Amino acid sequence: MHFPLLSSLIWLPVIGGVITMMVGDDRRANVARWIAAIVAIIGLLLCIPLYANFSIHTSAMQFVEKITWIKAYGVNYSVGVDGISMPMIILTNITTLVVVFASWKTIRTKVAQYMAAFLIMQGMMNGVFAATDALLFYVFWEAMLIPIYLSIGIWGSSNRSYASIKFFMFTFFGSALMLIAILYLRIHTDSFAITSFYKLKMTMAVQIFVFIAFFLAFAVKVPMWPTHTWLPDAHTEAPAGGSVVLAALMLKMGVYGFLRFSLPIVPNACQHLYWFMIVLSLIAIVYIAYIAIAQTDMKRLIAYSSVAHMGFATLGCFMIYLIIQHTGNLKDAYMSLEGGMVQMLSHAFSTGALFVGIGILYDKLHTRMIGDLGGITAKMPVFASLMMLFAMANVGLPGTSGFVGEFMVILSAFQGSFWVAVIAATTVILSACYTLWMFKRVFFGGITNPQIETLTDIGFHDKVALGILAFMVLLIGIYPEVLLRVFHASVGHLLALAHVNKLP
Amino acid sequence: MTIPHIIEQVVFYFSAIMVVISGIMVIAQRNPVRGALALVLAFVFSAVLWILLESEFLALALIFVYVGAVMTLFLFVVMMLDMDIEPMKRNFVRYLPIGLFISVLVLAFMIYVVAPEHFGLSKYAKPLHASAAYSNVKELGHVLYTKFVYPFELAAVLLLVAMVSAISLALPVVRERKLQNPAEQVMVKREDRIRLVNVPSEKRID
Amino acid sequence: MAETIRTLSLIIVLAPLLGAILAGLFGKVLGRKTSHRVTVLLMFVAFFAACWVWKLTVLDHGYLNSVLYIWGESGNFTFNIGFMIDQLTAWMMLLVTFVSLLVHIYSIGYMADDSGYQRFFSYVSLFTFSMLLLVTANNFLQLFIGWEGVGLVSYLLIGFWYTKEAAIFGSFKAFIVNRVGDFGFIIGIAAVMTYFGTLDYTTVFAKAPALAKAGTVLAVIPGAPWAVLTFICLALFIGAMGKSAQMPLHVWLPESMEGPTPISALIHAATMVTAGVFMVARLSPMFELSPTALSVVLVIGATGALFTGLVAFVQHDIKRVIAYSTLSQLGYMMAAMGVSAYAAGIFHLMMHGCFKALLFLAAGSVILGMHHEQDMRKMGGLRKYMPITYITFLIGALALSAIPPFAGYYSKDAIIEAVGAASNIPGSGYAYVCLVLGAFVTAFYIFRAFFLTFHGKERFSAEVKQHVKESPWVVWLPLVGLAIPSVFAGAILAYPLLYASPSWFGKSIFVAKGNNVLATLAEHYHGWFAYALHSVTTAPFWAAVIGIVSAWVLCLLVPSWRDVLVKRLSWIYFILVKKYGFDDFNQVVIAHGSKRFGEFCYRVADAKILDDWIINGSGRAVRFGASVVRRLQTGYLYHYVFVMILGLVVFVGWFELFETHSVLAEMLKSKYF
Amino acid sequence: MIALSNYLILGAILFSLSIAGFVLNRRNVITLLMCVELMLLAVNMNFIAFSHYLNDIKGQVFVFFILTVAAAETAIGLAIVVLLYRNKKTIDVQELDSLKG
Repeated sequence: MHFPLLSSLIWLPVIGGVITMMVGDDRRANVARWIAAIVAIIGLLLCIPLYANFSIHTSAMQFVEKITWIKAYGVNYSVGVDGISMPMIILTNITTLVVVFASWKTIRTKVAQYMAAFLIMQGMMNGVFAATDALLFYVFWEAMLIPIYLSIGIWGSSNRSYASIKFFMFTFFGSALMLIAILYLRIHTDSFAITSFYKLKMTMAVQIFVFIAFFLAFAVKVPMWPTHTWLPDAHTEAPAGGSVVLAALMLKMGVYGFLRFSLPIVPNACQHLYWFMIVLSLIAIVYIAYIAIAQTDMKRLIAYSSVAHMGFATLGCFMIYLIIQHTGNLKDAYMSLEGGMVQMLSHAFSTGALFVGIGILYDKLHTRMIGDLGGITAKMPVFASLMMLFAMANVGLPGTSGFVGEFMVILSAFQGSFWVAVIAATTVILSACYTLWMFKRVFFGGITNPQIETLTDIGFHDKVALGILAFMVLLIGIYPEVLLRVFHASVGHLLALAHVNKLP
Repeated sequence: MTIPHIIEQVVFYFSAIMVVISGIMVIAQRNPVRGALALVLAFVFSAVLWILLESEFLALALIFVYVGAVMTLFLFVVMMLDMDIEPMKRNFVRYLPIGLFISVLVLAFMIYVVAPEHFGLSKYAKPLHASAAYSNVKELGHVLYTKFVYPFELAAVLLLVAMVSAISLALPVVRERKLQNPAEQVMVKREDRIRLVNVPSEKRID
Repeated sequence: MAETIRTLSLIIVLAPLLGAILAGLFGKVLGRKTSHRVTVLLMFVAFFAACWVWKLTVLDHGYLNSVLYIWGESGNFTFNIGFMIDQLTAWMMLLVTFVSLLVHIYSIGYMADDSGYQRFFSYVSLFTFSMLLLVTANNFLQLFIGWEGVGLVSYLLIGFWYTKEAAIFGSFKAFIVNRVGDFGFIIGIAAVMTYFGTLDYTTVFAKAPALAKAGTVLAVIPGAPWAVLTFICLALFIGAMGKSAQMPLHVWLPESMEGPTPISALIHAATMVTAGVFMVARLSPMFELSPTALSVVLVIGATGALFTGLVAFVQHDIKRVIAYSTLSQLGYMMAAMGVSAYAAGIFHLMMHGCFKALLFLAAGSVILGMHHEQDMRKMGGLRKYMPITYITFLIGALALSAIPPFAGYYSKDAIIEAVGAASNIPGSGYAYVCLVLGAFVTAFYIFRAFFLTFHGKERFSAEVKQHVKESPWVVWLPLVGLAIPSVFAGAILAYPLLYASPSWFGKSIFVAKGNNVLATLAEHYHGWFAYALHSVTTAPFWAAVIGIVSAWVLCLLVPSWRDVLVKRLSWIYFILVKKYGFDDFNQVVIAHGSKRFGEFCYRVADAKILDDWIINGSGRAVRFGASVVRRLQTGYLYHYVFVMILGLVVFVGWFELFETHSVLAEMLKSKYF
Repeated sequence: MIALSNYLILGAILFSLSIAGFVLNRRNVITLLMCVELMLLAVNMNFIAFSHYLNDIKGQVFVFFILTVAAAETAIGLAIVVLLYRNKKTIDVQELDSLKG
């Protein structure tokens, strides 16, 4: 019996969150902050053995733990990670630490509850990515909604109740259908283990229904056009930490779901409907980018750019069918899938950092409107330099993480179809347009607003938060193999599963 | 037909008719005190029927617990609440047809189901009377404390909870201390504290 | 030897990066003086190492192609970071480190009183690093990384004075236009990956002929297949057009002049903008296989060479004149690429790097002397105040106008003759005419600028006059440093680079058998002096002379003719002032159009139809339905009970009356009853 | 001999009487509670009859628990009625419509 690493990663933050909540009063806000920081740091430290002891040569689940949970229905508390979920868990823990530090100064009311919400969310997120039992997955998936819903509803800005309800309705609508699909699969396999779902043979009609049920759950989370409209509202109203978690983690759950459920469980339906997913991804990449150009609110702009960037992740996931159809070689499709996954992680870092930055500005200036700002570089040079780095990562400049995913997806898309690659590559221009346009207006130019005159540069905690993200952005940008090597075995396994003929 | 059987039938039909009559009185009485008393009557005759069915313990429990405790509680409450009975009479006639219709419909269905062709003597003969040594209390106690001991304990807990909640619900809240409410103090608006009064100026005294 | 080259290359590439990190992250701690000392020292180290590498490769025929580390691996594909050091790379490294070193030194004086001093040095060093990454690449990925890296630093440096509206607009425009080029570039790389399965130069080059022979086609539009190599070359060339500012993606370069002048010299004249030219030369084994692509390169290059030069006629800003001149010269280089005279193009690139940097730095010296005044109409007669600047500017102007025996003559004349000799390529006739006319245009605009600045009446105010003086030594030293190669390098290097066989480029440039125009020219080359004398019999020389003379006439002798000309040819003047309408077109149609389209998408499609009608609409529909159904909720207990009972009755009735195998019937049959 | 169906029919009559009570009663909540008691009585009657005729003690155990629950329900129900009266000064069902949508 080895040390239950994954369970610690799931439950330690939850316990930490409960302890933080018990601190209660805002008079002891600093105590709450420090407890939260310590718990988050322990979470991150636990990731070190996770990465170090992870074997990159196998696609099997590692660090497996299995306890019977509800015997009568065959539900197990079973967790484990493979090359797809392990990076996501590390991402979760990094993000939480960033959120704790980024919220250190900006959150002043109900601090303990705020920190607790994010710690509990961290635990739930780890659970989502580690669960190998479908019902356990579903439980974590839904449980995680509660803290984020509360964080928008309580610490959000003026229109928060609309945004939080909209967010909740959207995501819940999708996941209800997912539950139906899971139950259907459970009835026919007699087991809740996700791996047993992989073996179930289904007719095409059934596969398509299961696909649609999963699709709605995951597409809302990603979010894919046209289910994306909750995202700008949720981002705009959420506090900085909430935005970071939304962008960095929540959206990833959608793509993770596609990888874990849709592709291996209903491969024939995916093969049948891949063009549909590709079209939606391309719409997200181009159309949403144009929408981002028209934004006047920084958070909204970044939110739309998230949708566009996640379009690459989904494109990478479903491009595999087109590539293999074209070249007939499974190995050619690796790059597409891995590119999509790198894009997911890199988007988490760059967009998360941009949201932290906007949160800092909002805290100081109480506006998110691009038109109200200008010339911030003069007053906050360190902050501006860091933001420039993240903006460039958002643009997809080589040397930053944003480049790796886009590059790999475009390159592999070309193997499948010339026009898909061309349309996807327009992001090279469009992302530069909206990101740098915003950057130019906010950070450069003369000081337009007397309040900006009074600004001072960011403090220690913000530097830590942004510094962690900057390190990750550069690390993945300069040496992506550190990430890619983790993927290979699992991606190969997934690709094989995604091409099994499961028609009876 | 032997004598005991005739007695049994007489007792059954008499009690059954009395139960039905007192049931009608329960729903038709305008005065709730009388209604409660009618209900007591229904319970008493039900107990008779249950004894006929050889479940002595429950029959007695019905009298002790229901008539003795629960119905007394009802009467207490009815009398404690000072209700005027007069306005409550209205609309009784108006709803009578629909009420009768529904209840007759339900009754018809039920009798259709439990009619003698399904549950008659030809199907279920009356079981033999128990021997004199048979003790219903002992028999019931035996299963209650062995097989059904967990539900029994739960029932006990349920009663406790019911008692606590009834007390806490009905206990009048007495504000003994004068407390500050900081939230209220902070949220106070100007209008809550200041009232501008337009005082007419006094007439000049010439 | 390979090991030495590898070590040296690492030093060359990493020294500027180290400088950038030191000056950038620790600039505050180090202070101004230490910052510039550190970066200059590291730059000098890089330059020295570059010289050494030059010796090892060009003279000793060393060669290196090695992988530094595996950047990423995915399925069948491997991405490396590695060096390919051959003669072409060595020359480029030499040029880049040389100009960069001088610009570093120059900036000590030029940026002396700027508040962003350390930041500036950090950027310049970072730029050098990226540029070196670009030229040392042994694969397309690293090429692209360097390519984007220089783009980024260019963006940062154009917008260096970030409070200046024109500067940040210029930087934004530069980045976006470059991105348009990168769009083509990345598609080209994707095509390379798809058809070659790797991004490493050597493998790609080795496989290219087979691919060309196989006649693989790519159906871009169904029914109109393209040869794959042509497609790849053209897509990559779009990237080159962006970076090397070829028409119609040239619009960003004039705007980039809003940056500090040393930057204009280093990035927007000597090095970065020539990256496209370098790329085409580097990829010569691919371009050689696609005559279509070469023709396109030739025509676009030649068009740029003439027409952008013309715009310089009507510019008043001294830096803009030189910027348009850069555009024009880049056109020459591209034209050389188009006729497979890669060596001539690269040779011109290097010479141009020297004399154009010289011109920019000299212009910067003038601007510094005039206290950041760039309008030539407010200059004049500076000759006696700034003698060193005057002479060096003159040398640069002569070199640019290709007057023998200055450096520009040997490179530019070779290009024009090569284009003239390569009559078999479609478009070469048109290109030749453009280039010869271009020689006149070049000479005219640069001497117009020269006369307006240094000769004639002093048109500046008395206040300025008081402190006009020669710039400090850190400023003029680099001028001299650049003036020396501008005079002599052409004569010295022409033979070994262009006509010798094997030339100093060795095998780093590939020219197909039938395309070798330089070999035909070599037959007529008999030493540098004879070649210089030979000039009097050629059209370009006389075109240049006429250009100089007419500039003299119009600027100094009879200035009134200028106004007559403007009046007579007012429509041409209008077109030139409007720069052929590219800027207006971009601004109105593309920039505005995109914004309008985006707003339409947002306000109508997204916010109105999707969000308001469909999503909030479904919410409203539920609310409306609820408001109707709500009336059932009377709040009366007996209503609820009534409905409950009714439901029970209906339920039981349903089973009893309509279901033949009703649940109750089943129950009745079961063993309990 | 009394057939099982007689007891069941008596239970049914009691049950439908209490239903009629629910529908007809527009008066006070207490009468409603009494109707509930009547309904439970009907149910209990069935249980005991079945228990007797099938000779299975479990039916009586059920009745035992139903009595327990009914007692608890009455206690809480009456407490609520008292509370209701204290707050609203009425227990007239026609005036208790705070659930109105």
